[in-house]
Amino acid sequence: MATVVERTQRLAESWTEAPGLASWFKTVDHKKIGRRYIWTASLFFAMAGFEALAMRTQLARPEEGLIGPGAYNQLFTMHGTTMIFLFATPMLFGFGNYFVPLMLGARDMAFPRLNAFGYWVFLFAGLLMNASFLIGQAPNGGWFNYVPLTGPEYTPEVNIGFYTVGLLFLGISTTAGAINFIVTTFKLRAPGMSLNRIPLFVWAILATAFAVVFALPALNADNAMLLLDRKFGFHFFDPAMGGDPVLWQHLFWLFGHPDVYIIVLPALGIVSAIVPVFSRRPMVGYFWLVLANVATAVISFGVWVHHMFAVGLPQLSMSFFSAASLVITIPGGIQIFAWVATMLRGRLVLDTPMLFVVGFLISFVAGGLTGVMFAVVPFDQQVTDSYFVVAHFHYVLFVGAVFPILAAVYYWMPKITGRLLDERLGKLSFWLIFGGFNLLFFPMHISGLLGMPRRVYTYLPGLGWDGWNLASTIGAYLVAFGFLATFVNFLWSLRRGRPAGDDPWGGDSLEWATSSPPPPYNFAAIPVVHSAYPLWEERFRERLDGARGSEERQLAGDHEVLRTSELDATPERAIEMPEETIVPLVVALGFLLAFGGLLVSQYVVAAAGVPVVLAGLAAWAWPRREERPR
Amino acid sequence: MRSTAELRRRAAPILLWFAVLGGAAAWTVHLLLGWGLEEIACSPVSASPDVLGVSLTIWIGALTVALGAVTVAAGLLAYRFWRQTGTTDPNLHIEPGGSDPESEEQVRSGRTGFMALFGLAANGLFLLMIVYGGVSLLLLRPCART
Amino acid sequence: MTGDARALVAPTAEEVAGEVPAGRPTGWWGMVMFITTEATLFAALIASYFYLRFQSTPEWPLGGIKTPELSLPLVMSVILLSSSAPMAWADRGIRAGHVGRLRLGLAATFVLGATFLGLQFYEYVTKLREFTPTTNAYGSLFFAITGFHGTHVLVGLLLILFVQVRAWLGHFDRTRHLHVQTTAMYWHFVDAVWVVIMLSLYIGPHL
Amino acid sequence: MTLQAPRPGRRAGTHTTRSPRRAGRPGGSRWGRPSASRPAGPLRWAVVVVGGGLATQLAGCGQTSPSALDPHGSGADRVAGLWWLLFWISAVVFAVVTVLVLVALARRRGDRDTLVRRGGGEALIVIGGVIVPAIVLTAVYVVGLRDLRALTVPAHTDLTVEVTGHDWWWEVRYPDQGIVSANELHVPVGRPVRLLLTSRDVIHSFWVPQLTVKTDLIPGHTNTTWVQASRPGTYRGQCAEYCGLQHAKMAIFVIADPPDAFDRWVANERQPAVAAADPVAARGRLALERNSCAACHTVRGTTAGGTLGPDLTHFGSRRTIGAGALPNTPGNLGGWIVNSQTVKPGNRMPPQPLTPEELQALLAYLERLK
Repeated sequence: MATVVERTQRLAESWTEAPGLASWFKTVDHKKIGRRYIWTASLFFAMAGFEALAMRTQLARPEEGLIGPGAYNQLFTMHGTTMIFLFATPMLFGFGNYFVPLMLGARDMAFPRLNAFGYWVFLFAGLLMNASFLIGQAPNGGWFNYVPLTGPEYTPEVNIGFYTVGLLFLGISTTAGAINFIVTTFKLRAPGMSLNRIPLFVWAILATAFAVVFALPALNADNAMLLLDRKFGFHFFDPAMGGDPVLWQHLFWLFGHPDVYIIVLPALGIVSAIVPVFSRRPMVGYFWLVLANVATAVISFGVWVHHMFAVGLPQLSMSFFSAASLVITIPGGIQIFAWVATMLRGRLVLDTPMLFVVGFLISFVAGGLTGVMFAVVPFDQQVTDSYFVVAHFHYVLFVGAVFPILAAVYYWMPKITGRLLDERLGKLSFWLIFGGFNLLFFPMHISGLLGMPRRVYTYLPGLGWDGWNLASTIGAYLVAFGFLATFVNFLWSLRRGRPAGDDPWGGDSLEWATSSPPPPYNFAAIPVVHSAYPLWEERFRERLDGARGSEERQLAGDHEVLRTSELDATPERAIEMPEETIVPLVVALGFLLAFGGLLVSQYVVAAAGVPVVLAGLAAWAWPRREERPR
Repeated sequence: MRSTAELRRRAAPILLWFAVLGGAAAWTVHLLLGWGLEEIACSPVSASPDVLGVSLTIWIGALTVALGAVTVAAGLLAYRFWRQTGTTDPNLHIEPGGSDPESEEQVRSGRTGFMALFGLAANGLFLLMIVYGGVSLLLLRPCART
Repeated sequence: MTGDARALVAPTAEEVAGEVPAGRPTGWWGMVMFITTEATLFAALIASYFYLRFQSTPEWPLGGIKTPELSLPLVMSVILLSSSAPMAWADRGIRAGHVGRLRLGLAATFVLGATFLGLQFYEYVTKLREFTPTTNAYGSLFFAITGFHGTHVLVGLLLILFVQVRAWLGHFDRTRHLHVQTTAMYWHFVDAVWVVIMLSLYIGPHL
Repeated sequence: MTLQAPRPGRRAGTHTTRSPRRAGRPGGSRWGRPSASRPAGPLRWAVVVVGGGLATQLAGCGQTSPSALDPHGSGADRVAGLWWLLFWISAVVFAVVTVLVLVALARRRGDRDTLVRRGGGEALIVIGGVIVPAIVLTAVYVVGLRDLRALTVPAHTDLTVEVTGHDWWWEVRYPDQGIVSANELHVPVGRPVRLLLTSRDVIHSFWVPQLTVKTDLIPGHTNTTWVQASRPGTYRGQCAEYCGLQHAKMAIFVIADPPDAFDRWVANERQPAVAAADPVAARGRLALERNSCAACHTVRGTTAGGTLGPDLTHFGSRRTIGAGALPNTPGNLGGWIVNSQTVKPGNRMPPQPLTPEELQALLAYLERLK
């Protein structure tokens, strides 16, 4: 029998990837990939943030001449597109990548190579779309990209090509990530983690991943048809040839509304992870939160027409979607009241992560309430496409995604880096962002009610909009300073931050049962759980400590994970995990060739990508010697 | 009798999934058919507000009743499963000290009860939406537009 | 041993070698989710077809294009659907450890699938004389949907070829045949999609 | 570019009827008032903090905003009522949640060694998250449907107007009266007017917040909506669906006239363009007919018959140039004709290389086209 030290050493050798530059391109470690997602998404966030600042500066005064209409239209298009596709989802998938396996007690994602592939595709697609700025022809049709404005007749330039090709390319990454999350959650949970014991953050990621699997194809079909219209003279959206521009809208919003929840649900999952820890008690209504998560994901597919209430559809059709749009607020309310009940019946610890959660709670309620308003058809018809909508969805998306992400930065970064961020700077950052945010977006409700349409590069004075716009611009700069504070705080913490230890917050879930940062194999012994709060159970701790000294909870092979059953997480067998490899990067590069060639109409280049992809996939599927029959 | 019991045992997982997802499926059908039929009946090329000779009001009314019934059935089934398993929510209390290891049966029963309760609540939400759809039929004329 | 104790000792790869492992493998779930998302994509395309059909003029197909004739598509359907049988037979075969059945079944599936593609090519040549994707929205829909499905058949054929090569290299036996299983799942899916296309694009306009 | 108080001359037309409430205030044009006299942003922000709802209401009654909360039409009236219902429901819910959060913050704090082990507390979720919302939402749903039904296009209207969206202006046709105009829509007060909406190019959206809710103009579709103004006045609207480069400068003015004024307007508008009586105007007319103006614009009664741009037959009576981009003054018009791209970059009208004499004559002629 090997000693504990020897076993741990063998595990470390088996899971640690070789140092050096080559390994940097070959990694399949979910933690490294998760970190890359977070970093890359932060970069895109900064870009989209600066785009927003530029727009707010232009709108500070009426008839401002800082930015012309052409540039402004590119800015607001790329701001929305980047925030939604290149920041929010990848950022949350990044946290998911890092923490889902840890929270499940697993050593990696189910498909580590697919995971690496997903990151590379995300990176390439994001760079491809933003490369459009280099030639001054960024997408300019809005993130919703309505035809016929974006069709071959009215925007023949390459701007929209970056949008359609870029999003089709990016869709591969998002779909791959979603499938990976689903299978990981189904099959790699720690023994004992039956459906009713899965951490709420993982539930949120699971519901989100399912939503991606069903929602993204609608966007892909839409973009593929637009691509065919634009490049090859098809007529899907051309009313003169039997097509219909409204078809674009249906498919777009069939994706687009679930996508709102694809962004918000995992972020709400972060809130559900933080609230119990900082209320020092189990969540009141674990069941209700799971219900809310899943119900929201399902109902989100039946509300898309509320983006189209002004299109002139029959009233009865609209009423069905109005009904769903109203009822979907019930799961939202359930979550709010579950968090509040937990806070009321716990003992709060008001550290920075919780401060962001409290700020989130109050502001998110406002966004939810205006959401109810948009479900009511006549009111929606009055204020849709006005600044009231801009206010509403920033109260939902900025508050619903960015506040929880900031909370997660303060809550989880210590696990990732091993060091705590500074509390005072964190609180300063919170107050700047919280105050600045409300100054930025609350006035937009009013300018919208006063008749100001959205997506305008300027406006005339004397319509009652001037003061509200100036207030918004001031708020935007406050928010920017708030982000700067957190960024400085993070950099400072890397060197000077207080060491976090395994469990700085007294956490409840499995990521706190290992060191900070975790070893490459995450857990030496496979944990066994009995509730959704394993670390708060003494029996769990006793056993984990015991298991470290014995061999019984350790897999025989080193580079293995334990596969368990879908519903009750009973152990099935150990499975060997793949080693680091360059293949995912090669396949991603093959796709880059194919999509890049398509974008610039160099079809030889595009065709050259296909054999690269096929060869890469063949190498991917080829079994190692020890995996073949003897 | 043994064969009945055997049948029941085999049907149980399928029935449980119906109890969990029945309402969601019914609502999806209600929404897509209701919307699709109205799009067809009220399209600019349609002569009258009916589909296959049956008026839209009857279509949607019948859909509401039938799919509402499916949802209620799923809810009742969920209630039965829930009663059978009882509430064994492991997340309500944190055990202060160590206890005996759980049996697989305990884990499964807790999970089944959880799913059943989920079905019960979810079917309620979906029923609400289907009923709302029926209510709109009382207030709005088919094919009327703003 | 209590249930919990059983949970503590996880079986190793060596221990389960030689017996069929319990439970669904991760790869199986991966393929199920991939097929789910692909099926949704086809659903979106077919829904677009019906949307444009019912939104535009009562005339369908548009612009005087003839209603698709059915004899060739019916032959194609028979060929493609019958190809699922040897695929299932091959899949069952390798589960019982018969590598020969696997090779033979894959070969038969490949021949049938390739015949289908050949017929579709012939159909395209005939149709393109009458109308093209740029004729009108009907032409766009017809060629985009059938072409997208044809691409899937082609990918399926490449997969079958790949699995065939690996079958000859001895990569599969009674316990190791995940890629045979997932390829079979994909192939059956492609066949099922054809049924929907047949019903909506070919038979639909006759109703 | 000047967007100051209106020139006196603009008010001379018979159709420039101001609402009685505004008549007493000087400089009260709906679209041209300097912003300096209003309090600055931060000050307003303070008002918002005190009471957002109240501030909204005040701003809504401000004299120049096309505010949805200052309704002068039956559709907008309904929706404004709906807004206040939704607003007060929201205010109560927001207050309840905020108070609960504050109570939680004010209560006992813990530290990382604290752990509350007991369960319970789900009643708040069931009541606050399920039962109360279900009741409130049902009520909101039914009220919403009732108001939706009230917005249904009336079966019979006396007047039908076709509004067609173009990049970036509005074509307005009265098919029964034989009137073609642009960017201004005259309606009789108190009578429902049916609007048939479509687009010549991309999707636009018709939105006059004070009159009724918005409806999209979609190529290949004809949407129907209706307006019924309750008071005479000029109501500003603006394209609400992003339509490309100059989406920001695509305004439309709905002018609600008392019945007799409306009839006079119709009678005048049906006439072809006034004859060019004096020599300057005659030269202007020649300039219009001979230069590229005529390729895009129609002036009935002349040989100018282009249909790409707005009909100019009664251009002199319109309030603005370029769909609300500038007030219609000779100075502005001259600048616009010489190079409209500086005012509204990207619009479809190319710079016009006219001699100064031609330009002066053209301005004189156009100003006369009342």
